[in-house]
Amino acid sequence: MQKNRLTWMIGGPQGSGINASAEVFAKACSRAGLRVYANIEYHSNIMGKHSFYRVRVDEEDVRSYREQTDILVALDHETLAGDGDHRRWGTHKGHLHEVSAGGGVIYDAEIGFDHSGARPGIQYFPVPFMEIIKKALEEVGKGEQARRYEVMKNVVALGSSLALCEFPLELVEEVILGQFKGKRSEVGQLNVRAARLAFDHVRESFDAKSFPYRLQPHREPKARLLAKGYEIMAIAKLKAGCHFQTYYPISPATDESVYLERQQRDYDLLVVQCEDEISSINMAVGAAHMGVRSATATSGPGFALMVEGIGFAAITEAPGPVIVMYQRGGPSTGLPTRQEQGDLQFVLHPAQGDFPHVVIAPGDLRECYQDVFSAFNWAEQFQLPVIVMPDKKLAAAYTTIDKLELKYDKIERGKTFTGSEWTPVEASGAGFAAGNGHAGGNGHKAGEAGGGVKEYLRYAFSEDGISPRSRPGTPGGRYWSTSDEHDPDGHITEGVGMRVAMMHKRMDKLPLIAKAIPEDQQFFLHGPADADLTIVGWGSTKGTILDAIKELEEQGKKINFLQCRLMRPFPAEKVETILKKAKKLALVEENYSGQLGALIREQTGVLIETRILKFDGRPFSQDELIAAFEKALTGTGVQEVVTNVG
Amino acid sequence: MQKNRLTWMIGGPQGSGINASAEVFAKACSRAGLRVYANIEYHSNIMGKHSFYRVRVDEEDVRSYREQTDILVALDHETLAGDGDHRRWGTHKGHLHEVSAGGGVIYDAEIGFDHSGARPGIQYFPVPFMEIIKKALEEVGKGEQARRYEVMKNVVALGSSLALCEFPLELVEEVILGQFKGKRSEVGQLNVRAARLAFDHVRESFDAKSFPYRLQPHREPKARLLAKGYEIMAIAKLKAGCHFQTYYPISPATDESVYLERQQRDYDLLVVQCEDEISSINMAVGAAHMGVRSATATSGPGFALMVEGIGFAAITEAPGPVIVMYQRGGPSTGLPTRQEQGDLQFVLHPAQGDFPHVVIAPGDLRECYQDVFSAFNWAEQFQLPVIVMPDKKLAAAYTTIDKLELKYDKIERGKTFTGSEWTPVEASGAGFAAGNGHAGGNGHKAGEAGGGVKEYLRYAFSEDGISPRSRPGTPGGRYWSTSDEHDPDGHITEGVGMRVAMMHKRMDKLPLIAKAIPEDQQFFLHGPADADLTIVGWGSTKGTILDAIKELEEQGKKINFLQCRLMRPFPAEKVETILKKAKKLALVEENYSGQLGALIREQTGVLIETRILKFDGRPFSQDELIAAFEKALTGTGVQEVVTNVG
Amino acid sequence: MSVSAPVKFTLKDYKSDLHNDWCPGCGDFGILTGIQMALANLGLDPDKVAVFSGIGCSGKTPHYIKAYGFHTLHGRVLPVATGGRLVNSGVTVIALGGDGDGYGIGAGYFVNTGRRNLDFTYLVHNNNVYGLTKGQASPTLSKGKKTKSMPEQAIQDGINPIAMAVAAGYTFIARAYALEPKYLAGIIARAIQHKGSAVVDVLQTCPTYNDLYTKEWYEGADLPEKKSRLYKLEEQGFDGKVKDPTDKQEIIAKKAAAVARSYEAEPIPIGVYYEIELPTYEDAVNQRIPALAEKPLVELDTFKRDVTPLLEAMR
Amino acid sequence: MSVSAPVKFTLKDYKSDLHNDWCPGCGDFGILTGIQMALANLGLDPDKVAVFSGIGCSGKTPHYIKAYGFHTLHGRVLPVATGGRLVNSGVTVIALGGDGDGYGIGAGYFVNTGRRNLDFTYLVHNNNVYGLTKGQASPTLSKGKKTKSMPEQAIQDGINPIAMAVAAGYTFIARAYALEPKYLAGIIARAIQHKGSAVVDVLQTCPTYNDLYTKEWYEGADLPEKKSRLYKLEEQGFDGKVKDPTDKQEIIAKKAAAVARSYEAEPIPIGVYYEIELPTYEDAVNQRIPALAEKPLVELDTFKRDVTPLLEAMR
Ligand SMILES: Cc1ncc(C[n+]2csc(CCOP(=O)(O)OP(=O)(O)O)c2C)c(N)n1
Ligand SMILES: Cc1ncc(C[n+]2csc(CCOP(=O)(O)OP(=O)(O)O)c2C)c(N)n1
Ligand code: SF4
Ligand code: SF4
Ligand SMILES: [Mg+2]
Ligand SMILES: [Mg+2]
Repeated sequence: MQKNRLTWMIGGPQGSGINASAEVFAKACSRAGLRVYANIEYHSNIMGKHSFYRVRVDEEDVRSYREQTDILVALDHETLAGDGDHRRWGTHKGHLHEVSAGGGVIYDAEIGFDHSGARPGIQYFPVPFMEIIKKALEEVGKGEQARRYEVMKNVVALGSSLALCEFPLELVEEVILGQFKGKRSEVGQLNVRAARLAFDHVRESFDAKSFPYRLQPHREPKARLLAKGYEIMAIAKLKAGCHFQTYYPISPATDESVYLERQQRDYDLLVVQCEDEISSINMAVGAAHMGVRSATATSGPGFALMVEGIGFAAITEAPGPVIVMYQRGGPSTGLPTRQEQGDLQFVLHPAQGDFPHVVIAPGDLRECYQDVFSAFNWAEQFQLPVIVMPDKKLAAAYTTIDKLELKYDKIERGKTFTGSEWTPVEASGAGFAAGNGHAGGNGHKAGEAGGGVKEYLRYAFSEDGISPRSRPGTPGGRYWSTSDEHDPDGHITEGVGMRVAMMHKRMDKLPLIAKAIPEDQQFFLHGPADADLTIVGWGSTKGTILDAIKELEEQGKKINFLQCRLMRPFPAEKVETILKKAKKLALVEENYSGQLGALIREQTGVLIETRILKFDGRPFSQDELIAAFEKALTGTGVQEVVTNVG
Repeated sequence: MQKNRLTWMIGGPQGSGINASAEVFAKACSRAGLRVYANIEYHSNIMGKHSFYRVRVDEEDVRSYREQTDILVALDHETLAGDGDHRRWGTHKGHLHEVSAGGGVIYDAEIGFDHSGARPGIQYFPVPFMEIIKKALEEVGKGEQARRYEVMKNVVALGSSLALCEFPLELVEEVILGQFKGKRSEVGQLNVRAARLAFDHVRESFDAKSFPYRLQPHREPKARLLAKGYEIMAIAKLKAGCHFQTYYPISPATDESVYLERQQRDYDLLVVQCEDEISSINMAVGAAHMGVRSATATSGPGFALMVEGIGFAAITEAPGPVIVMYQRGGPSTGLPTRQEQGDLQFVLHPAQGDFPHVVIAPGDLRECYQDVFSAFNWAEQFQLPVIVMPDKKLAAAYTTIDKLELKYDKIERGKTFTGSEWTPVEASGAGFAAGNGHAGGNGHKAGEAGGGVKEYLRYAFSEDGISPRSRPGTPGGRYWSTSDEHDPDGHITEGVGMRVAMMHKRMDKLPLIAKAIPEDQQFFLHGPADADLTIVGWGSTKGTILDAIKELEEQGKKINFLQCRLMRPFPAEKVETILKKAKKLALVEENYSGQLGALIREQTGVLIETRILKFDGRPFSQDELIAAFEKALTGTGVQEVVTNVG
Repeated sequence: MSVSAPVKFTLKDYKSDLHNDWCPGCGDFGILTGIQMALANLGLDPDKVAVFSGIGCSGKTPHYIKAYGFHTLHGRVLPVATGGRLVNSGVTVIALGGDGDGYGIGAGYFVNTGRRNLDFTYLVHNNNVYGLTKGQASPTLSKGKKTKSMPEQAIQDGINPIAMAVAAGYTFIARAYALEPKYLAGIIARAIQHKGSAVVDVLQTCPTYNDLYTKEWYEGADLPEKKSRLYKLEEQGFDGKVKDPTDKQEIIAKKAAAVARSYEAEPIPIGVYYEIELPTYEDAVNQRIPALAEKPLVELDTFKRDVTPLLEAMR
Repeated sequence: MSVSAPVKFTLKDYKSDLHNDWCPGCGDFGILTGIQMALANLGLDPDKVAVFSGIGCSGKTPHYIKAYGFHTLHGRVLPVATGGRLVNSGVTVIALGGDGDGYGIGAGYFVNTGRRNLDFTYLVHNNNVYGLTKGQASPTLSKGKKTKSMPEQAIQDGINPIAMAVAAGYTFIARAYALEPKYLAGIIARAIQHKGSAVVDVLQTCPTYNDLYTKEWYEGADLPEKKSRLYKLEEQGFDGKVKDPTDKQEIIAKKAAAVARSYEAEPIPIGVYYEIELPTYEDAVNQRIPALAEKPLVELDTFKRDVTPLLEAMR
């Protein structure tokens, strides 16, 4: 019996609102207890260029896309035929070839596409989109305004599609109505009506009943969340108590900040749109020093402007900020709205000199939630900048998750100076004692304002390697800080002994962090220990890798997956052990040079020769990885994967 | 018989002009046919902080400093006693302890130092500096103006010193007079006179004859150059035909640009002081695209602002710029005037995404000259940014070199479009042919302005991997360029096929470059192939390593030195072979984490466990490396070296 | 850039065949036309013109113009164009970009470029929003305003580009309106012909995201009786040109007048706010490097230099 | 920052014991004293004051002041100070730095910070040179001038900080002279008390590198008969303060007047050029986040948030 799953796609010019229909459909399916993986591909353009939204629905968990589409809805000619007819170097050949055997193509009868002679073996359903909209409008006496309601093509697309796959239209209607509340409910009704008319039209004009691809709601629907990565990132920041977020618009990072901007009133969070990323990072550093939980978000080009500020945060031991760095297609401006994992090496060495920072790359929404939450703890406990590295796929893919939970949910603010504990003078110089008692120090000597017989030194050396931080405004907590090398009191020094001690003070935090972070948050070996092939990867490819492995498992193939998550400090020993135990290794990355591969070799000496790389700005499909893993099981070498669909 | 060598040092507050006397002495010695290695240590401060200048003179080549000073001249108390008396965390303990057994300490009698009870076993020569200056002035009737001539303490220091070591005062006088030409010659005479009076005073007041450390001119003097690295860098740029240099002041890079600024009139070179480094790099990129040989110079903090522009240059295939990146103590503002090799990993991955660039690190002045010269060729031949990485030591150390010569002295400007050669349409799309003939291209079709039946495409794919570049203003050479991914005509594309082709087009330049660069410019194995210990290092430590090896050789120890010079593209195979052949390896770097070690392991898998690291902001002394190599011959592990002098 | 080529090129000679992907009705179309008309009027050879742009919707402009086109980085168009212009004075340089690009992230370059009086032209597409990133407030949107896609109203004051330009030292400062391409073209032509740094702030509509300052708003369609919200300075007899560049008092007066006008909000003055003939950066550079008076730097042969004198000084 | 603490601190309470390493006679000493006097006059608790600086000789100032001291990055002091101020309105924030730091590399932040009217004070040490990098021209050195260590004369025009500040939107704009610490202290005190963004351009001597604008020059020692090259605006009855902040015409007039004065070269006006009381950034932020009206952001408990409503919206 055919499984209860379907892939549906809608394509059209940007600005025509295909997002709306795809997301309505996705939500309806999720509410019906089905699993959804929906992803959009679009240009760095506001209106007119080709974009498409693919919604994969299944009863089992899905974390990636398949290349076959069962129902394709085309709002324009390009969606079917590609752009070779009007671009010198065509960028795609349209989506017809992706339609499953016997699958359906619903297209707007107005776009002048003639399917006689088009690809055989699939079904074509020309639908008069505007006529249907007009009809719906006429019923409320607005017939002549049809053009103003063009965006309703999206509900027509939905209605027509459901007529084929038989998914209950009511569920979709419910979602639509939920989106048009209050005085806009009239519009909602209008949309529902149009969807219904489209549904009826297809039922009447075509033999829809015989359509082979169908989708039913789950027998016992389970309430799930349907979310995008940027939303989860934002919620994680709220959950972590983040007070302050700075940003400068840039795809695909902007959405997180705009989402947070909307929550300012309800959650006492301040979001500032800055003049550029240099300002974003430095405002965030200033805020962190002032004692709040501070964060920012950006992507490659913006991060390139933040590097100076990251070194500044590190040498001044600022308790943050947390930087969410959304990777996109590079280099330079590159492919602003496309996928790539091309920034790892850059983020690992983001500025001059040796300094400590943390870099972690979550692999799915749950990990995004946990890692961003934990990042704020690490930033304050260890007083350094923490970088969380998702990418466009994680930010934008719309997927179902069972409820959002934190495995490690404690808030840790680290050592702080409250006026009671003073730095024991003996300890304030580590080997230098408290210095020789001459000028210097923050001046809080016995009896002075702020009291206490000892003094507070912001950069004092201490047993556990961390100096308590003081919040400006705290009586007696006064200190200096500088981006130059400094003494325990924060004044500039160029002395060799103090320099070496301060370098150790800062760099020795890395081993401390490695100890503090739970192992399962550093890396994870998914699947059987004794697999024939061990896939090594990171970040958003996780879902695709697991989906591919699952399918191959069903074919009896034994593959496991080493997911690297904590990139700095890197768990070298443990990863090395796993790699050396593996029968065969294959690296999976969405970049040109295999940047994780380089890190792994640098840290463990292990060279992974079999590499499955993709750098065309699109994520791997499940199919691509299945094929690549099969090859990898037998052969060795580099496999460059290039998208064949979309 | 005692060798003809001497180490002389002068210390005093910044701004007191110790540079003058040290450099006069160095020049006199160089002219006398002796070899000189002179280095200064100073604070990021304009006046008052402790600085010292050490001049090492020898008949044989010297490329580093020794820790023992034979004659120490102190213009202030701190030079002798350190700053522990007025700083809470003292930064140094003065230089007395560095004086060789029986060596001499000349100090200004006015500084209130009492040497009775000071370190025994060395000789003290209190000299009334101001009295001597006064005397010289009185002879020309300016006795009362003494205070205005305080800076003459420097010649007094010289005169007094020569009285001890017996180096002919005439040679020094000649240099002084050479510096005061024309109407300033009177001042010159005054200085010469003061030096002479100081000389006589010491001869009369002390038993100078018995002073054990002496220096004679070379029997047959050989004319050599005495230069600093920044001067050589600047001259190399002139020699390479550089048209345009941008800069923003930053130590230790500023000197190069100021030197070039002085040459503008004579050499038709335009130097622009920009508002910041973002402007410096982008002006330089714009200029390179416009067809000139373009360059800039900076150090870590400035480079942190240039990374965005470097990615831009790379994706637009700009024929430059050449960036001379002078390393200094990091992180962040760090130790602005001190030594470090801490920026290698940053410069290797300077921006988002994968893109090609060249990184080379010269080890001495000759290599600075060659590498900067070659850099302009590579930039134009391969159309990418080239980074040359010296450091503060190379920039500022004042050393003798036999004449400056280029082994590879050909100017190569790479493929250019002159209006005659058109991109064969067939080749303009690599697999995409010329596209499908639709809109696009630079519009120069048959018969159109610029003529020719074919067209010019700036980013055409070609057999040898390089597209001819066109200089804006060239008839028919019109093109577009963008920091986004693009088609052969320079218009934006997001198509997967073209994206992949363009990534290869850019990245495939790296192997081409590796082929083009002579092997001896990529790396060099100094010394016997069958050594018991192979030192691995890079950059300015070269001279110190060779000096240390030389001394150990004399003790019969067999050590060779693998100097890595080309960092990207890295000659992995050949270096790996050498490393694997080596009996024992030891890494030498002036940074905390062993950044070359990381690169080597990433590229070859070889982990160098024995590491000799220094990161206190001072270069290695020859003594430190001798001791470290002796340890390395027997033991394994990390040796952290901390400066004991200065 | 003073030019005197015979007019032998027509509008179409400046139009690239590339499919344009701006939104229907975008003010950028007007600016594109304005540039092309100006180039045609001046009869500049497309092969002798280089157009530099920043990143944004506006940044795509060079791709639609037949000329050397450099689509650079966000906020960095001025340094890149400056470098290009400095080394090749034989090419007419036009820089352009969005208001976010030029007055926000690029503000530091806007200011410091004004100090040079380099002979080039800078056009700012002022649409009050960050178009390409979907409609956030740009630096020209004033406090309290809220366009379509903003969750909250602007919390910072808008910038005054004209006053900024005066303070920065631009020697030709004008404002025009994107949907009046003819007038715009005239201003752009004057800007190109002006010897020195010319900046033109072009009021641009963004039908997609800017629902405050729309075509209708500029036309005053909402007013009791429809009346344009723009007026031309020259029509009110305002003359921003300094007659005697050596007269400090006149300069101060003209600058103060320009600044005063720049704060008029409704109606908004368009036209030339300030203009003065002063020695250019090129003039100063040529004094420093006499050879540049003959040819552009890019054409000087710098490959036969004799550095021995410099080496001799090291002996 | 309006303050009303009883004066209970004396000058020495603001002096750190750190050995000062500025050159003898540096104007920075005067500025340091001016700041300390102002703090003492206002009786601000050193533990409630945070001084932020850029990089340069001037950047070392916070180390010599007993207060929370942040010696940040070159050209980035305004963003860092802004972040600090925004999250902790309980602390008085003073930002300062060199003229290169603030008007050159930091120009973009100088401009964009002016748009916010954040309640803080910014002092610029204007010595016409890059001191710490050994005397290159700073953005305030005008064209044709050449100080000691410059190989060639300045080839770009100097910036006009006052006019820039007006255009950028600062609400308190003044100029003072480093070697008149008492007067300077008075201006700084007013700047700190001003509710909104205050900027003070402090003319500073650099005896080591600036041989043009020396103490003697400012005192006019070289003039036929010695006469200061500075005059106080108020002494000429100039009043830069806007009486009615709702009166657009008055604002425009006062701004134009300030700009006009800012171009006077000899004698140079010092004192307050422009002043206006307007709602601050903090006011706007408090409307957005009512809780901030009670306490500073840093004191709000943000750790008990219930995000379920947001999750529910995802069902
Ligand atoms: C360093 C950097 N930060 C952010 C971006 C993202 N970005 C692209 S265009 C743009 C702003 C566009 O606004 P504007 O400059 O006004 O141009 P418009 O689109 O309105 O014409 C931004 C922020 C970028 N490309 N580079
Ligand atoms: C990004 C960066 N570029 C350059 C420098 C080097 N630098 C240090 S101070 C300074 C300029 C100092 O001039 P100014 O800001 O006027 O301060 P002053 O020393 O005159 O007080 C420069 C360029 C730096 N620290 N960081
Ligand atoms: S978003 Fe606005 S500026 Fe951008 S193309 Fe569309 S209309 Fe024009
Ligand atoms: S160089 Fe100038 S600014 Fe710097 S400390 Fe010395 S006198 Fe002051
Ligand atoms: Mg805009
Ligand atoms: Mg200065």
